[in-house]
Amino acid sequence: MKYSIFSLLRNSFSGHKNWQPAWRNPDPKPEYDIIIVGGGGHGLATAYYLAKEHGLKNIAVLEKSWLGSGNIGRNTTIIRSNYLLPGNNPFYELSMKLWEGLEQDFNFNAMVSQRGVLNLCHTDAQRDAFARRGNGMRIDGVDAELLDAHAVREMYPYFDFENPRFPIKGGLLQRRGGTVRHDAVAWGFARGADMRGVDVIQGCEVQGIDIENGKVVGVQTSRGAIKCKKLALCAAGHSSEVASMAGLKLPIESHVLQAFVSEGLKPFIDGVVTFGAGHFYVSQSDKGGLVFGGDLDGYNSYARRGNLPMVEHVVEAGVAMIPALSRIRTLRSWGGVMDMSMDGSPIIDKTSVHGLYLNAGWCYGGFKATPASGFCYAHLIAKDEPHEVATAYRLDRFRRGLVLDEKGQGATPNLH
Amino acid sequence: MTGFRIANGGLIDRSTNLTFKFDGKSFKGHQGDTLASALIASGVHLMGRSFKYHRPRGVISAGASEPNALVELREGPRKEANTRATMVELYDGLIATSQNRWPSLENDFLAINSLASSIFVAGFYYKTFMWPKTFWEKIYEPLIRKAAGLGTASKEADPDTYEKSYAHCDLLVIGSGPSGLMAARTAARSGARVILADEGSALGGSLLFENEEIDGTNGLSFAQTIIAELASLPNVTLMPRTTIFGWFDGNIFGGLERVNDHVAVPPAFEPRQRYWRIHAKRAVLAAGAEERPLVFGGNDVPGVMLASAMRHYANRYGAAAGKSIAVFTNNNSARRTVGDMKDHGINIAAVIDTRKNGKIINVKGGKGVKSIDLSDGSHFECDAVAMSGGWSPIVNLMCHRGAKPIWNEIIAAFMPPDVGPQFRAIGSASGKMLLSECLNSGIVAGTLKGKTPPTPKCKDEAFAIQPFWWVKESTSKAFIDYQNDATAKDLPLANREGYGHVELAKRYTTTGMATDQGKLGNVNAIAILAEAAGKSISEMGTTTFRPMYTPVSFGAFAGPFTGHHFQPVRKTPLHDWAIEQGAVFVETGLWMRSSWFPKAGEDWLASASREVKATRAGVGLCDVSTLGKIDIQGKDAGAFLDKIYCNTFSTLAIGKARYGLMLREDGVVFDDGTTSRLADDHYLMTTTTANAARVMSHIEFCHQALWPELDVQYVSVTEQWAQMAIAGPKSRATLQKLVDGLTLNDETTPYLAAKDITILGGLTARLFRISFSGEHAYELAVPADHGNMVARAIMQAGQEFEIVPYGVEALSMMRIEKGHVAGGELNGTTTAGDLGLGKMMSTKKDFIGRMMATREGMVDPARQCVVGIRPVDRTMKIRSGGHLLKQSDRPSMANDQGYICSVAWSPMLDMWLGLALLSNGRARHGEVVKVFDGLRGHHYLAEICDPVHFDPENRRLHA
Amino acid sequence: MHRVSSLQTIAIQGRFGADKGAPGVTLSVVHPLAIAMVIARNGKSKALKDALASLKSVNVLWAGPDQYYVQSAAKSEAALYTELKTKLANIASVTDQSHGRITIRISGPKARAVLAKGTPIDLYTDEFPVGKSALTQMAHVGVHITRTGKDEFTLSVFRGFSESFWEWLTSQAAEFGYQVS
Amino acid sequence: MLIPCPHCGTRPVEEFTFLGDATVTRPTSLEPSSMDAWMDYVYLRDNPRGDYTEYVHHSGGCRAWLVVKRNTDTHEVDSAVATKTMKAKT
Repeated sequence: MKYSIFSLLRNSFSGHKNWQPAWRNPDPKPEYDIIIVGGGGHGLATAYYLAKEHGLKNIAVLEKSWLGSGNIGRNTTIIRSNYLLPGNNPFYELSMKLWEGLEQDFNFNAMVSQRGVLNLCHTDAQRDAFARRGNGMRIDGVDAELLDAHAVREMYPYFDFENPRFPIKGGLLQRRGGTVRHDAVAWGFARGADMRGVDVIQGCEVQGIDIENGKVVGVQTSRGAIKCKKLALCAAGHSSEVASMAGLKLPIESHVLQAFVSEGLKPFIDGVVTFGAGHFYVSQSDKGGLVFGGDLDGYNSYARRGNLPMVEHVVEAGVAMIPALSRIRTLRSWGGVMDMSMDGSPIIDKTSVHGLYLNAGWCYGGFKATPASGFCYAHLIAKDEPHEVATAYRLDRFRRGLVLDEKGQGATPNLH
Repeated sequence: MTGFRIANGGLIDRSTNLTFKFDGKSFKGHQGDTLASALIASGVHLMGRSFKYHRPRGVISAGASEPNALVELREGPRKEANTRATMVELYDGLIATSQNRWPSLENDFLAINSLASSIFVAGFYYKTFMWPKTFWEKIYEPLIRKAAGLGTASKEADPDTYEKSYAHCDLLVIGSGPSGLMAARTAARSGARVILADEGSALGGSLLFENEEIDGTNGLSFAQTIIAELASLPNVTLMPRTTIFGWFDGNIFGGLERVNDHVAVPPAFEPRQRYWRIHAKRAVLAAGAEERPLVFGGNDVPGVMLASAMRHYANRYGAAAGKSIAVFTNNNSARRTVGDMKDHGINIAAVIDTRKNGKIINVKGGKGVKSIDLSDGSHFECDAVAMSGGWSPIVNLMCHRGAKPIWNEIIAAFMPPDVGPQFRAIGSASGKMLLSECLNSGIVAGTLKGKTPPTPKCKDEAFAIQPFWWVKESTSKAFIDYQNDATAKDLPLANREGYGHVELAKRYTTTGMATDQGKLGNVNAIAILAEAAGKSISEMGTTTFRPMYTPVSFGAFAGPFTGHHFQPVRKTPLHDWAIEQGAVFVETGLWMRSSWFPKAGEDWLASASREVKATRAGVGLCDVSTLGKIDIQGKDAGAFLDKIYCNTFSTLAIGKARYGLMLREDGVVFDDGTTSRLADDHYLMTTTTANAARVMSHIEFCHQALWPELDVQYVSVTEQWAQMAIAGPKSRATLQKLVDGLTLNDETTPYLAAKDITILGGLTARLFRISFSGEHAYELAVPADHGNMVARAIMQAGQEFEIVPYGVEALSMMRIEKGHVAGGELNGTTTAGDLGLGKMMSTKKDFIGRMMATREGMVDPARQCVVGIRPVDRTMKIRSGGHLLKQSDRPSMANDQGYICSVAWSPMLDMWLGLALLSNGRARHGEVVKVFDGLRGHHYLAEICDPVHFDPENRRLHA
Repeated sequence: MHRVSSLQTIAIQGRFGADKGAPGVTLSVVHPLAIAMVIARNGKSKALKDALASLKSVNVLWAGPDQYYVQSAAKSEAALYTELKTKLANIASVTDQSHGRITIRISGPKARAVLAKGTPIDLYTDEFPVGKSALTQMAHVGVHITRTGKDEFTLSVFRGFSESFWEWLTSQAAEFGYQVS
Repeated sequence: MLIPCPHCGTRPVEEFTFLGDATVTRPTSLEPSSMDAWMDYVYLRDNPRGDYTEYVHHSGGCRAWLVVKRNTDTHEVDSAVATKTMKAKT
């Protein structure tokens, strides 16, 4: 059933008793052409684009828990394409373009809301880095504006310009950046994939990968063995665990990242803003909660929860940026497990095992990448060669010394 | 009873009269009231509007779980949105305003949403608002955002202060009801360090309002006796008004103490709130149990409230919820409400027990209860309804580290999980429904050593419940999540549409996502969802409990670290001197550095240019104290430095300095600086200002984890020394006037000399002949307490050469003129080769980063390396961040050749120039490239050149 | 030569904060003070401990594994440094830190309550007895803390942070009332 | 999270900085053929869920580097030993 105001009206007359499930709840078949491990945003997007762009049908997405229970369900919903390095820029811009038409494409309102992403700078060096980044965007026609302190004040007069430790000198604004209702992205892709024949299977945990003669032949799951011709790993946060079933060791550590939401408020802040003198960024959801976050807790973790020091660290920065936050209350914190790669950039590549593909290492930037990640991963799986905008995300870049290190931190995952 | 104020009893002080305002109207209350109780006593039930339908709502609870009675408390910069009226202690002059309504609480225009509620079902917005595409941002979303949200936050800075503090104890008791008091007393009497925390304004928990008899006395005086004893013990800390909001790793608890929320303005020197990190060897959860609403039509009409809340208001605050009350229950705890109300002379219109005589189908009344319709067709007039759907142990804290609660059929509630001996639940928080069990469990938990003392005698009231989840016959809306307007019908709908997992249903219907985080509604939601899905409640399970148990202000978490105190300020030993010289300071990490020293009428550029010219013509003095300085000693100090630096230091002569470059293990440049050898076993390393702390950690790691066998000791001496660069052709003559018994010349003090000297008649100092400016220059270090004095002396000595102080702007101009790399180039992605320092990498030894630096991508000739850049039009200003293109290429990332890292106005060459990273740049000196600066609408041609723009032969250095 | 403390114009004597009778704490800057960091050479932990035990008229404070601050209010920094260099030759590395650190004494009935606002260390007497030193963080600044009496502690921080740290410390003491002496 | 520093006693996580896997060993060979070992050392990690051995710096305390055994799922800390002591023993 196509979703629209008309279907909604029609159903309201029948007391909403006739809505069909948004997706089927199929049992796994004994064999698929392609199995995707991980029913999160990237996995579902991959299935969707495999079906839609490449006409492939015999596909299963296996999710060990409930649909979207990974990082697609626990992020801070920001989308942007304001990257620094040549290897990243075109990829994230493709993602942004996909976001811009996504809802009509998969017939699900994910509330893609382009209210702008503003990164504040507090030193000349930061402004220089923003200039480099902004020009790297503009050179490819991506929107970017460098604001001075006056222009920032026009947008957000209640930020601390009077008594700050690190004065706001300006900011880099991408007006097309914004937020998306994160759960709805998973649901929209799931529905879109399901409608195109993909089996989205929840509660099906992959427990082993069957390899014969260096080639993937299937998986062992909590719901039995399933054969496949191609196996696509897409389990960010847990990529190392899943890859180890195929004997692979990855340049990845798992770290916990906390995020927070405040009590609901009437409009307080319009766009997304990141503080440049501490770890803090904030936006406001359509429902009214201030959604905010900061840095990793710093230690390797698979626990989806954090500790108080990072809460303080983030909130101190928040109040430094916006003193009026002080009397607003933090409602809830949560934690997600991040695939922190050794250079802070993702991996979309084939592996040394024939038929085994890897999509991993998204650090805490995976949400905004969701459509492009699915699009490029689908391309790789279908054609066995990387999509042109994802050529920098090869696994051999570490060995070859071609790392993609946006922050210049080196092989220390918790600093990216 | 006058109005709704019961004549006597309770814990309010009727001799006080407090005046307060709600929505502009004046009311009176007493000391000891909450805002909610004072309004109820004034006959006011309508206190808020719901989120989606803007339905009129009244208070439903008497505590922190309140979803409806949220107000904007106070005004101006102290305004707090979404404040629970049930938790606000009344003070004279209190001002509260209802929220999420327009134009008024009585007449809310958006109540029109209720009419469209047949469309506004769970998840409706996912199905619409998609066409036309552009309408979402322009029309739909702005309307939705305006209508959504609850209270309005102030945008002014908070005038109050906040504090943070740590606390330590043997036993933390969370909750001060019967079980908590017993646990605290038992542990305290055995000498343990005890903290007793309670969210309420007074200690005592349910004993503050329930009629109990313990040890032959009433429950309240029993509690007061224990509290008095605890207060007298030095090993006990009582913390009323303190919410324990989270349980974290290491048995650390987060607490929020509302130090001064019960007064209009905090007294001078006192914080509004204090955030606690409590390190508890053991803790007990004695938070009690939360009464559940029943789910029936109109269960949100103002005047419908929890049965226990109703007696809480009557017994503790002397506030009657109505004059004629109906009681609706599925368990026998509500019997207490019946008895207590009768005792207060309040009429009981009907008692409806789902186990006996049916159900309430609908509550009639808009802004207040008028009557109820029962399932047997009968009809009763009443002005309030007390409901009790059972009791849920408050398990939240015990689930904050991932454990899930366990469904118990007997009490029809989720029980706390076993999380080990460090943290146990007691009393009704552990599902104990008899008072004697609660007292006993407290005593057992409080017995940290020795024999368990006897349990006080008390009268128990038997508890029994028959779960009852939803009056399906109701024709009006039956609410699950009051604030978010999630109704009972939304959950089967979610299940029907595939969102049947409890976590998906939560997200799809928003049940449990309001400010009360499902404290009241979640169990009802789970039960109804389970039924729709054909599962047991146990199979359905709960959503995840997460901090905060109740919301915590940003201010408390930030504590005193706001505004100018966000991070500590680090000042150099020359700070006072710099102020005397008129310095403008700039934040460099935590340091305040002097940036330029303007004379009247000069801007930064004029000032810095003058400083450069004066320095290059005569002499200048610059504060370089912020450079990291690490004292490295030990017999293996040289061998150790050989591991840390890519070049060699073990061969450095005593009394000499050498420029060193260190890499990360991945082969990328980490830091640079000049390191000197002071003795055979003694080196002094300098680092960049930015990396000083990281280099220290790196050294500690390399020694302790990689090469502990090396005999090397290191300590930061950054703060011990005030360090000054004295640069320019007259630097030697200037310094000569200060030094004791040493003639400065190329024999005694050659380029790269490093020596201990004395100055000004015996003051210890270190002299280095090194230069960042490209001039004949020195760095002089003196113990920090003498820094200002020595800087003044140098200024005095240099007066005849027209000495100037110069700041980091001038320093930056001079280093760019000289092509010296700094932060813009040492950006964590460049190799030694990129910086033109590839030859520094020794091939004769192992060092950090050696192997990884040999990878193909790291030595690719096409890599971007440092070049000089200047505009072809010499009058043009250039800026950092412009990208470089071949002249023939169109702008695109694919054609990108590099970018400009650092620029400066060159006072010596009279033009803007810079350093850039350019693909294969060393082979391209002389090439003209296109600079793309689209960000600033600036595109121009620039010439690539050697990075050393000024004095390429380094004549001045050796002059 | 006269040493100028970084708090010379900051830590002004007087009575500040809330007036609730006797001041909750008294603060004073311990200056001038000669301080040397000594760190044992490889395998010399015990030898250093013994050598330090034999030193006269100095305070020896633990400052990390095999590391100590040796302090003297009576000796000049040069005298202390030279003495230690000689006596600890081949046993320890010695570094003058007299100017690098600022030492503040805090005493009074509320000293522990003020410090609890900064350090996660449990300063309960049983856990942190007189004479014990520790390294910790307060207000984002590294602090070396020593208990010098039942209600008396000394705190030392990097010189550059001293003004900022003083501002924090006094603001935290204000609710109890404090005396600067 | 509390870490039992062998020098300072038990301290909370805010005083520590984490570096990651302490089971990797820095190769000694400088031959090109040792590149695999270097890759392993610098980039590849087992990244286990559960018991984990890691380098932790008591950066906000005594500044010793520790080898900490900790569970990455529960965050329970089993032990903390100074790297210097550990290496001296082996």
